[in-house]
Order: sequence, then structure tokens, then C-alpha cells
Amino acid sequence: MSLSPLQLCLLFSSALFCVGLIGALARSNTILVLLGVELMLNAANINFIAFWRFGPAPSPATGVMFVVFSIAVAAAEAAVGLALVIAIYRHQKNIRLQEAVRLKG
Amino acid sequence: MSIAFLIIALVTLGSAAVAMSLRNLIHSALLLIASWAGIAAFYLWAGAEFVAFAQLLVYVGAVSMVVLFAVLLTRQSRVDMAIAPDALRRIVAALLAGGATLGVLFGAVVSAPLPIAASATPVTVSVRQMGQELMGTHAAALLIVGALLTVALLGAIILASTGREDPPGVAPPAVAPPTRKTS
Amino acid sequence: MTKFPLLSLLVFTPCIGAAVLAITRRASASVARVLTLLFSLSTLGLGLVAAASFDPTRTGMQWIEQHTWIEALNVHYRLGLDGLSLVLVLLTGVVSPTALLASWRIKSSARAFGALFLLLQSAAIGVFLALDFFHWFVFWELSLIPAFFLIKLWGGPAATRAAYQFVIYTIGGSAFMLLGFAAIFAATGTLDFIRLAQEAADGALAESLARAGGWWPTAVFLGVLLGLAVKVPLFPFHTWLPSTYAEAPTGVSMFLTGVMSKMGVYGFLRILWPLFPAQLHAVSGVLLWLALGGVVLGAFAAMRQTDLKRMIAYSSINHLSYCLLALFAVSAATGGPKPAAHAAAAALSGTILQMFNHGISAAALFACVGMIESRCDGRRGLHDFGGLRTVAPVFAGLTGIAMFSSLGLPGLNGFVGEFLIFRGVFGLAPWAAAIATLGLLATAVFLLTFWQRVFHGPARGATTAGFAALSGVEYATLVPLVALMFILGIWPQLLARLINPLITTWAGHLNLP
Amino acid sequence: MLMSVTAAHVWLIPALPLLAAGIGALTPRVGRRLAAGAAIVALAVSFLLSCGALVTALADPAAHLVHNFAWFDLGDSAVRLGWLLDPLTAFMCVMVTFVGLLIFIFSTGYMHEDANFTRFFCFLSLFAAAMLGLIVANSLLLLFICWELVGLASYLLIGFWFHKPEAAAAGKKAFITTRIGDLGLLLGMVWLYDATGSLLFYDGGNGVLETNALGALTAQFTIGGLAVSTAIGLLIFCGAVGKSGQFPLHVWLPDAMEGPTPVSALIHAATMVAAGVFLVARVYPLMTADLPLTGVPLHALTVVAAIGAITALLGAVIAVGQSDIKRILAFSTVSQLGYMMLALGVGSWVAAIFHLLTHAFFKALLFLGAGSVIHAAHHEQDIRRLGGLRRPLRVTFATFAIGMMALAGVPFLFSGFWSKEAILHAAHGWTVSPLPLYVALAGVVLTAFYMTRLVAETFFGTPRSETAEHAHESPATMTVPLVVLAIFAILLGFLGTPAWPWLQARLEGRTEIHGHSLADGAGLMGLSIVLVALGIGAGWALYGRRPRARAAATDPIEGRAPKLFHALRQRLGFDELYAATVGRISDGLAALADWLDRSVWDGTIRFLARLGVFAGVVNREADEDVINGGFDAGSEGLRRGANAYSHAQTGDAHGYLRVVAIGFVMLVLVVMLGGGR
Repeated sequence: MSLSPLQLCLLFSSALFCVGLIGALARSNTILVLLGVELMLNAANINFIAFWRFGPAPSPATGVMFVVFSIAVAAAEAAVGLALVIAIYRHQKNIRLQEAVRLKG
Repeated sequence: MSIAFLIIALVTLGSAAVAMSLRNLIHSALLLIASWAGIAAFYLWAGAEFVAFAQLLVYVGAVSMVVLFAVLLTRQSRVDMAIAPDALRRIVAALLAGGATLGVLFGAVVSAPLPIAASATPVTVSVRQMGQELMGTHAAALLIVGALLTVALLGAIILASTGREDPPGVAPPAVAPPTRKTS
Repeated sequence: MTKFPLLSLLVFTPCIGAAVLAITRRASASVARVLTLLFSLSTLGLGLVAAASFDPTRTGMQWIEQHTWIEALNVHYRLGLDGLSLVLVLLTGVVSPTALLASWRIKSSARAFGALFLLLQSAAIGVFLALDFFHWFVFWELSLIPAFFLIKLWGGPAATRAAYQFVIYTIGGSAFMLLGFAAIFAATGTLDFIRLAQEAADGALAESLARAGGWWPTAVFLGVLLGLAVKVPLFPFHTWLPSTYAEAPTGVSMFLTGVMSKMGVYGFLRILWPLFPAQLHAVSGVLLWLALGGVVLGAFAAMRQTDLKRMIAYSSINHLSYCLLALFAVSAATGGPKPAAHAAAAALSGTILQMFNHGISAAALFACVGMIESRCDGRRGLHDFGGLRTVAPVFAGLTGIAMFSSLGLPGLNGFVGEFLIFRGVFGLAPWAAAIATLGLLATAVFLLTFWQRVFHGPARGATTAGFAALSGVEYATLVPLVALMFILGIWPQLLARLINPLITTWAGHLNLP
Repeated sequence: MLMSVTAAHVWLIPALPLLAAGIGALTPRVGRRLAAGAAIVALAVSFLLSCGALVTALADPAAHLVHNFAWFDLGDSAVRLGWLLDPLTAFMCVMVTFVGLLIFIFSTGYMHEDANFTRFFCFLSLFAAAMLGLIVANSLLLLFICWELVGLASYLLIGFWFHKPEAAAAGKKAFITTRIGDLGLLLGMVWLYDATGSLLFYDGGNGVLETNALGALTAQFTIGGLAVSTAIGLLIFCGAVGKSGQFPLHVWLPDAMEGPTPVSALIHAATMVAAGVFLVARVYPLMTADLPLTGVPLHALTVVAAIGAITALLGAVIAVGQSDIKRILAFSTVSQLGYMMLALGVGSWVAAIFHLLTHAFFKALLFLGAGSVIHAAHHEQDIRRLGGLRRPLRVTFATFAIGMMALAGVPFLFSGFWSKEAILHAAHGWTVSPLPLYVALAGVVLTAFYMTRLVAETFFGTPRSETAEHAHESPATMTVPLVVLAIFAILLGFLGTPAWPWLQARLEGRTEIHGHSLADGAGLMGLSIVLVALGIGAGWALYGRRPRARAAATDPIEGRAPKLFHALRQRLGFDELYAATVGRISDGLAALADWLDRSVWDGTIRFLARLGVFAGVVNREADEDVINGGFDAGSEGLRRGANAYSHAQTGDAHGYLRVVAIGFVMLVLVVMLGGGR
């Protein structure tokens, strides 16, 4: 079977998403978990671009705009997340996610 | 399908996968920078130059630095780095969940009757157009994003800087309690 | 004469008594008892006055009182008396004082007991005399509150549960009835029984209900039926009854079985049958079987009981089912091709006489069991006794008379009602009468078993320790009831005179709208 | 000699004993003389009134003198009762009051030591009142009322020694067994009421036994093609079956012998058990109304004859195997009542009433004689442990022997012979089937046999126990009634010989008497005399020639046919059969009803409650606080749910993410598989 470029792009983004997901799930280091989430976000951005580029009715700039905002939000998220990592480290002298369970009900 | 796309994809995925599996955090961070760069290359390939540059600036430039700082600020001893007893189980679970997601997504993408690209010619968006869009149609969103970034950065500063100057035993300043609580 | 508010006095004198008892805080227990008894006797006295001035040849309501109450809702305060109400008022008048006498020795707070009891009595009379659904329902529900407290506070070990069961079950039933009457009010704008009955006879009631939808008359009918069926109770809505009767204090059991169960049958005769003749006719085949179930299975279930009070409670189910059996048989034959006026008259007379007679004899039996219970440390199991007749021959004799009255021995009151019911039902639905004889047989079996186990044989169990002779109060409880059994058994005309013209009119108008 | 007693006064006959019963009920235990005196005087006056009534009735034997009155209003008419005076009533009244009077007198001696002496006379008077009321009733309803009261008195008297569990159980058994029959009677009565609108027997042309009503009843047909009159007749006959101890409801009568012996004599031999026969005779026009009909599947009287024949044979057979003196007499009563029913069934009600009257005298004599024996032998009733009593109890023996010969039908001198001849003659004349005649003839042999056995075992041979050795004659209050009864047991027969059938003629309402020569039925009479001789001879051969030596010795029949004898001793297993069928079924039904109540109905309600329609209606678990219990249960559920949910909040970010991933996978799968494209 032959795949259209859109599908290829989507497969690429799916793969990247899953790599991020596996990383986020598998690693205990909070920084790596955050980076995995970051990768997943990027995969989503790739989807936006792919649809904007290869999608059925490309509007002039919507996809691009989406990605721009998404990157901005991702930057904010990364900043806050890493700040949290530092805060956690200060508390428990490590950054193992599975130990950061003091908020549980 | 162009060779370029394949190379970009392989580089991006490979470096991301290796980054996720390495034990050394500095290496992981560096490999992730490569991965993000790959994504920027994808954007260029796809014809979204502005986004590509934004990606480079934000991720390769800024986020990577933050990550490196975070890594350096949270250096741990070798003992602490020891693999947790339940690591293997977690990894297996992660692989299963991830594999399932991958399978489902691949299945969905392959089986979905996605419309074939209507126009082969790429639509380019000039920076001027982008500027007009941002300040026109998406002005509200731009403002909100600005506010969000400001708040996020302020929050990050507060989170990361808690209690530095507090002498022990003294009640923390007004901003401190929520920080303590959330940490 | 119509100016004199006799019926209001009947209803509210016990109420006033309750209030008096409530405010006389420092009255001693014996003063409270005497006061309660006096106020309770007022019903009998006023009832006899009403009976003396009652004109049996007039079939309509007498002594009618009517005042506008809530104008916006077209609600009137309306009381009236006909033969049926009069018989039941007299029954209340007889049973209430004897029930009080049976509770003469209750352990705690005679004042509160008396006040609640008088309230209960007042509500019951209100039900029998009200002619407007609004305050009829108020009385109907009001009776539950004192009954609840009487059972819960003075009852046996499992009384709380029984009281809740009784109240919630009954309220559950009457909630449907209330909904039904709300619908009737919405459709017709009145809650006056007599006017509604008139409209029902013309077919106008069903018509105005059917305006809201074709199934409305049926739904309303079923709601009212459910409320009444729980109260009587109609098989199989009877499961609250045995535990309630068994756990209630003796006097309250007497009142419950003697008077309150009649409220349900009264409702059938006064409300359901006149207002929904066609609907009742349509389902009377099923209802006949249910009543037969009560007659036969009630009696057979009584055979299995080892608690004497539960046994008598089941016999009450059996006896009340005879009333319903007769009514349903009449309803089934309504509008039929056969001119069944004679049989219908017999069945309806039988129903009313049976109501009165069952009230007397079941109350007497409960009183007897209560006397046994009070002497034997609360024991009332079938196998706890033996040879009681050796140690207490007089008591055994009185119990025996009550028992034989209950099983319908001729010469005592129970027979007349049962004979008329059988005569009527046989004329209307012969197979039902034939099956119902099984109930008669089973009644004889379990009552004689009761008598044999408890009174005959060598003295054993709780009886060996002796059995104190009956006190004056206990004689005063039993003797009037037993005397009435003889009087009504030999001279039923005493009651038949009051109801016969009414019954004749009813039986003469067995038409469907 | 007497004042003229009319139908309007006839109510006095039962009213006087009723008054005596009331006096007896209110007399304290020490007032023995008052209670007994009141009872005896009342009954004596009733006897005189009955004689007066007989005179009135015989003046015009064909008339039914009635006095009707309204009991209470019902609809546009009233329920009416009434009194009736005709020869049947009058003869029965005289018999009951006379036999009753003698038994009352006998009782003063027999019950002398009993603590509840006053109560006994109260019950006896009540019984006499009810029985007389039953006889003088002109309304099936009034008859039914008295019928039930008779049953009540019988119940009370059988269980008179209620501290004995067997006596209490026997009373209950008698009441319930007869009530089974009474329910049939009740149904027959309401049917009759429904069909004719009246329950008066005679009412100037409107009574149910008069032509109008009977015509209407025979003109309608019911289930199975029976005429309505047949169906009603059979239902009424059910009552007679119960009361008269006919097969299959005969089981209560032998057990009824647990009562004091005078009771057995009065109620369970002479009067009450004959009430069934009287009832059928009273409604005889109704029973015979279907005879002219052809093409109906069944005539009521055929059933009566069949039941009577079965009972006559059954009772006689079982009596052979009994060894209790009173039970032998009880089964003999069952058998003799069967004869009376047979006579009714084959169409000769006068023969039945004739036998009823003679039987009342000689059976009362036999029972009182047995009572005298029992009294003398200190309550020893087993004939194997008696013996040789003819010497100490001369009067008792002589009178008992007369009674025995009357019952066995020893020819010419004794009344039983003549009444039995009348029945045999009637059976011979029945055209439907010869079987009743054969059964009756077989019964003649058996009766003679078991009565000979009874007398031989009791009075001949040697005493076989302590008590029998020390027996002594009873006081005069007991022997005088025996003698009087013995005289009547002989004389009464001459009122109804074929040569001069005065009684039969009067009963049938005729004033002239058509006697015929004895030679007319000589063949049949000769046969029956031979059979009686055969029975007595066989009995004497087995029991009289070689008397029993020891109490434990085997019975001659038992030696020859042990299985048969054992079956007879066990009364052919009817009690066991009924316990295994009727008893088991009613127990099962009771268990079912109880189970339905506890499980199904209550369960349904509780199920509804659980559903939350009315939370906690029958919530057994939340005993203390039902409604709050419902709320508590609800909030407890919420709290538990929240707890369980909070346990899901592990704080483990990986876990959350995993759940999100799995959820995502599921979502996509659902969308894909669900065709959400």
C-alpha cells in the first residue's frame, strides 16, 4: 500500500508521541518525564503543521498560528515544570517522581 | 516521498529515543536538543519557516538551557541514582502502554480515509502576513499568551527561589506558604 | 335538632380529652386513667344518642353539618351520619373503652398513653363521619401518628421496627390515594363524597377524569385502591399487619384490629365502590381471588403461627377478607344480567355486620391473650402453656366464648355476618363461596388448636406457677364484649335495623354508569 | 291429661333446658344440687311438654303446625325462623327428653365424685336445649344453628376431662371432622336460600319442602346434569354424614368415647348422632324430589343408600376387632346409623325413624350398662381384663343382656328385631339394586356375633383383673334408669310391628293403620332369624364355651387370622390414611401460606424498599432507626465510594499517565470500532 505524505507525517508524529510517552512513563527522573511530555507536545505540533501543509483545505495561516501559540505555552510549561523540579529537589533531595507522592489523598 | 523527510524523521526519532533511554541526564538533554532541531528541520521542510525558527529559538535555545540548568542544579549522588526496585515493572508497563498507543495510532492513521492533499503547491506565509494575523485575528490570544508567559515565569521564579533568605524557624513571607504547600 | 353539632362533638370530645390530659401535668396516673376512660366513653354515649334519634328509614345522611373551610379550594367542613357510619361509631364506642381498660395497667406514663389514645379515637371517628375528602384524609393520616407512638413507646421488644413498618407501609399506600384524589379534584373541582358519588353514578366523573387521558380513571382508581387495600389489608398487602398487631400493646392491638382495620373497609364502601363502580367491576375478578387468598391463606398461615398474637392477627386478615370478598362479589355482579338484589343485600349486610362482629370478637381475643401475657412474663407462645383451664376456669370460659364467636359459632355474633356473606357470595359467585369454606375450616382448626394447647391437657409451662384470678378491671374489659357477642348473636336485628334500609337502597341500584 | 301444646308454645321445650344451662353456668362449683336439680327439673318439664305436643300432633298427624317469625330484616324482606310441630318432631322430642332425663339421673350417680359436676350439667342441659331446638326448628337456618350448638356441646363434653390430652384431642377431632360435613350443609343451605328465597320448611305453600319450591328446584340443572335439588340434597347430606359418623367421616365417633360414659350414651349413641338421620328425614321431600326425574345421572337417595350400606358393614366389621367396651359400642353405633341411612336411602324414612327411636333406647341402655360396668370396675374398660361380672352385677347384667339382644335382633320380644325387620323389608323392596339388602343381612350376622363376644367376655368366665374381682353393683340412681330403659327396649318394638304399624302410620300422617299378616314377609324374616342365630352361635362358640383364661391370651380370631384381626384392631387404618392425606395436605398448605407471607410477599415489599422506593420500609438491618438508616446507608455509600476513589489517588504521576494512556487507547478503539468516522 502506498501512504500519502499526510499519513507519513502523521505516522512520524505518532511515533514521536509514543517515544515521549514511553519515556515519561518509564523514567523515574522528573526532568526526563518533563522532557517526554515536551516531546509529546512537539508531536502534536507536527500534526498541526502536517495538516496545514497537506490537509484538505489549507487556510492561509491557521495551522502556523496554532503552533506558534502552542510553542509559547510549551515554553511556559517547561519553565514552570523545571522550577517545580527544583522545588521538589529542595524538599526531598532527589527528583524521583515516584517519591513525590505527598500530595496524594 | 522525499529522502529529506525520511532522514529528518529518523534523526528526530532516533535521538529522542536514545535520549529517553540514557542514564546520563546531560547526554539526554543534548540528544533532545538534536531532536528538537530535527523537528525544526521538519517545519522547514514543510514550508513553515517562521515556526521552524520559533522552534529553534524556543527549544534549542531557551528550553534546553533551562533543562541544563535544572539538571545541574539537581545533581544527585550515585547512590541516589540507583535503579528503583520497581523500575523494571514500570518500564514494562510503560512499553506496553506506549506500544498499545502506537499500535492504535498507527492503525488509526493507516485506516483513516484521510483526504489526499488538494494542492501540491505549498502555501507560504510571509512574516508580514503572520504579523497581521497575530495582531488582527488572534490579538486576544496573543495577549492571553503574553499574560500566561508572564505569570508562568513569575511562578517559576517564586517556585525555584523559595525560602532562600528565610532564617530557619521564622514564618515564611507572604508568598511562601502556597509555594511550600505546592512543593 | 340539626342545629345541635352532635357529630362535631362526637369527633372532637376525645380530642378535647387529649388536650385536657396534656395540660393537667400534675394529675396522678389513676386520675389520668379515669379521665381518659370518661372521655373515651363519650363516644359510646353520644353514639347511643345518635342511634336513638337516628331515623333508619331515611337512607341519606343525617345530622349533616356543613361549614365553608377553605373557599379557594372549594373545601368544606362536612360531617354526616348514615347507617354505616353509625354502626362503626358504635363499634368505636364499644371497643375504645374496653381497649383502655385492657391497658389499665400499662407501666409508664398513663397520661401520655391516654392522650394519644384519645387522639387516635378522635381520628377514627373523624374518618367515619367526614364527608369531604380533604378532612377525611386529614383524619385518616392523623390516626397514624398516635398509633405510631403508641406502638413504638408501649409496644413489645420489636415494636420500633413494627411501628415504622406500619406507618411507612400505610403512608406509602395512602400517598397513592392522595395523588388519586388530587387528580379527581383537578378534574372536578370538588372533594365532596356525595357529589362525587352522584357524578360517578351518572358517569360524569369518569368522563371528566378521562379528559386528561383515557387511562386516567383507571390510574386514579388504582391509586385509591392501593391506599385502601393496604389499610384493610387486602391480601397480599397484609405483611405489615401480623408484626404490628403482635408488637403493639394489648389495648392498641384491640383498637387497631377492632376499629382501624374497619377504616379501610369503610373506605371501600364509602369511597371506592361508589366513586369507581365501573373500574371496580372491571377488576373485581382479580380482587375476588385476592380476597379469597386472604380468606384461605390467611387462615392457613394462622395455623402455622406459634405466637398467639400473630395467630389472632392472621385470623383478622381472614375475617376482614370475608368483608372484602362480599363487596367484590357484589361489584362483580353489578350490571350483570341476573337480578341479584337479594344476594347483594345479604352480602352487604353481612359485610357491615361482620365488621362490627369482628371488631368485638378480635378485640376480645386480643384482650385475652394480653391477659395471659401479662400474667406469664410476656410469654405468649403456643407451646408455653398447658392446662390453663384447670387453674383459671372462668377466664378459660370467657376466652372460649370469644374464640367460638370468632370461628362463627351460631348463637354468637360471628355467625350472622358470616352466614349472610356466604349466602350473598353464593348467590353472586358460587365458586368463591365454595372455596371460602376452606377458610372456615382452617379457622376452626387453628382456634381449636390454640384452645387445646393453651387451656387443655395437664398444667405445664408457664401455667404451672399458677394464674391469678381475673381482676375487676379485667372483668370490665371482657364481660361487655362477651355480653355483646351473645346479644348480637341472638338478636342481630339490633344492628340490622340500622343498616337495612341503606343496604336495600344500595342493593337496588346495582347499575354501571 | 296435659295442657294442649301448640306450635307457638313448642319453643318452650328447648328453652327450659337452655335456662337450666344458664343457671348451671352461673352456679359456683359448690352448687351441685342446684345445677343438677335445675337440669333435671327443666328436662322433666320439657318431657311433659313434649308429651303434650305429641298429643297435639297425633290429633292431626298429617298437618305441619308451624309458627314463623322474623329474626332480622334483610333487604326488602327478612330472615325468618320458625317452630314446627308434626309427628316426627313430637316423637323425637319425647324420645330425647325421656332418654335424656334417664341419663341425667344416671349422671348424678356416675359423675358424683367429679369436681366439675355443675359444669357437666350445664353442658348436658346446653346439649339437650340445642338438640331439642334442632328438632323443633321449622327453618333450615335455625336447624343449622342448633346443629352447630349440638356440635359445640359435644365438643365440650368429649373434652370434659380436658386435663387428659387424649380427651382434648378427641374433642377437637370430633368438632373439626363434623365441621367438614357442616360446611357442606352450610353451602347446601345458602344454595337453597339462593334458589328459593326462603329457608322455612313449611310456610303455607312457600316453604322449601312444599310443592312450589320443589318444583322449581327440580326444574333447574347444574354441574354434571344434576338437578339442583339433588345437588342441594347431597350437600345437606354431607352435614348428616359428618354428624352421624357415616363413612368417610366416621373416624371421630370412636374417639369421642373419651368423654364420660353418660355423654357417650346420650350424645354419641342415642341422640346427637341420630341428628343426621333426623335431618335427612326432615328434608325428605327435598331428597326425594328428584326421584320422578329420569335421565339424571344420580338420585340423591342412591348416594344415601350407598353411604349407609358401606357404613353399616364397615362399622360392624371393625367392631369385631375392638376390645374396649365403649369402642365396640361406638362402632356398633356407626353400623346402626348406617342401617338408618340405608333405610332412608332405599326410600323408607319411617323405618329409619322407627329404628332411630328403638336404637336410642337400647343403645342408651347398653352405654349406661357399660358405664355401670366401668364404674363398678373402677374405670377398667378393656373387656380382656374384665370377665365374670354377671354375679356381682346382677341388675346390670340382666339389663345389658336385654340391650344386647335388642341390638342383635333376637326375634319377637325385642324392639331391635322389629325395627331391623322394617329396614330389611324396605331394602328388599328397593328396585335400584339388591346390594343394600345383602349388606344389611351380612351386618345382621356380624352384629349378633360381636355383641355376643362383648357379653361373653365381660360377664362370663372368671374375673381377669384385680378391679374386676372387686366389682360391686352400682347405686340405685344408676340401676333404676337401666331398668326403665330395658323395659322400653322391649316394649317399644310393639308400636311398629308389621301387624300393627301404628308408629309408621302416624309418622306418615295417616290415622288409619293398615296392618298385614306376619306371613307376608315371612321368608325374609325367617332368613334374618337364622342369621341372628348363626351370629350368636358363632360368638358363643368362640368366646362363651371356652372363656378367656388370662387377660393377655390371644383372641380366637387373632389366632386364626392374625393379619385380619390386626387390621380390624387398627380400624382399617382410616386415621392413618387421613393423617397421611388430609392432614399432610393441610399442613403443607399452611406451610405454603406461611412461606408465601414470610418470603414472597414480605420479600417483595423488602425488595421494593431496597430499591429505595420507600427506603427502609422493612429494613431489618437498620432496626433501630429505619428512616435515618436509609439516609445513613446512602451517605455511607457515598463516603465509601469517595474513600475507594481517594485510594485511586496514589500521587503516582506515572500511574496517572498510564491511566490516561490506556483511556486514550480505549477511546480511539471505541471510535474506530464504533465506526465514528
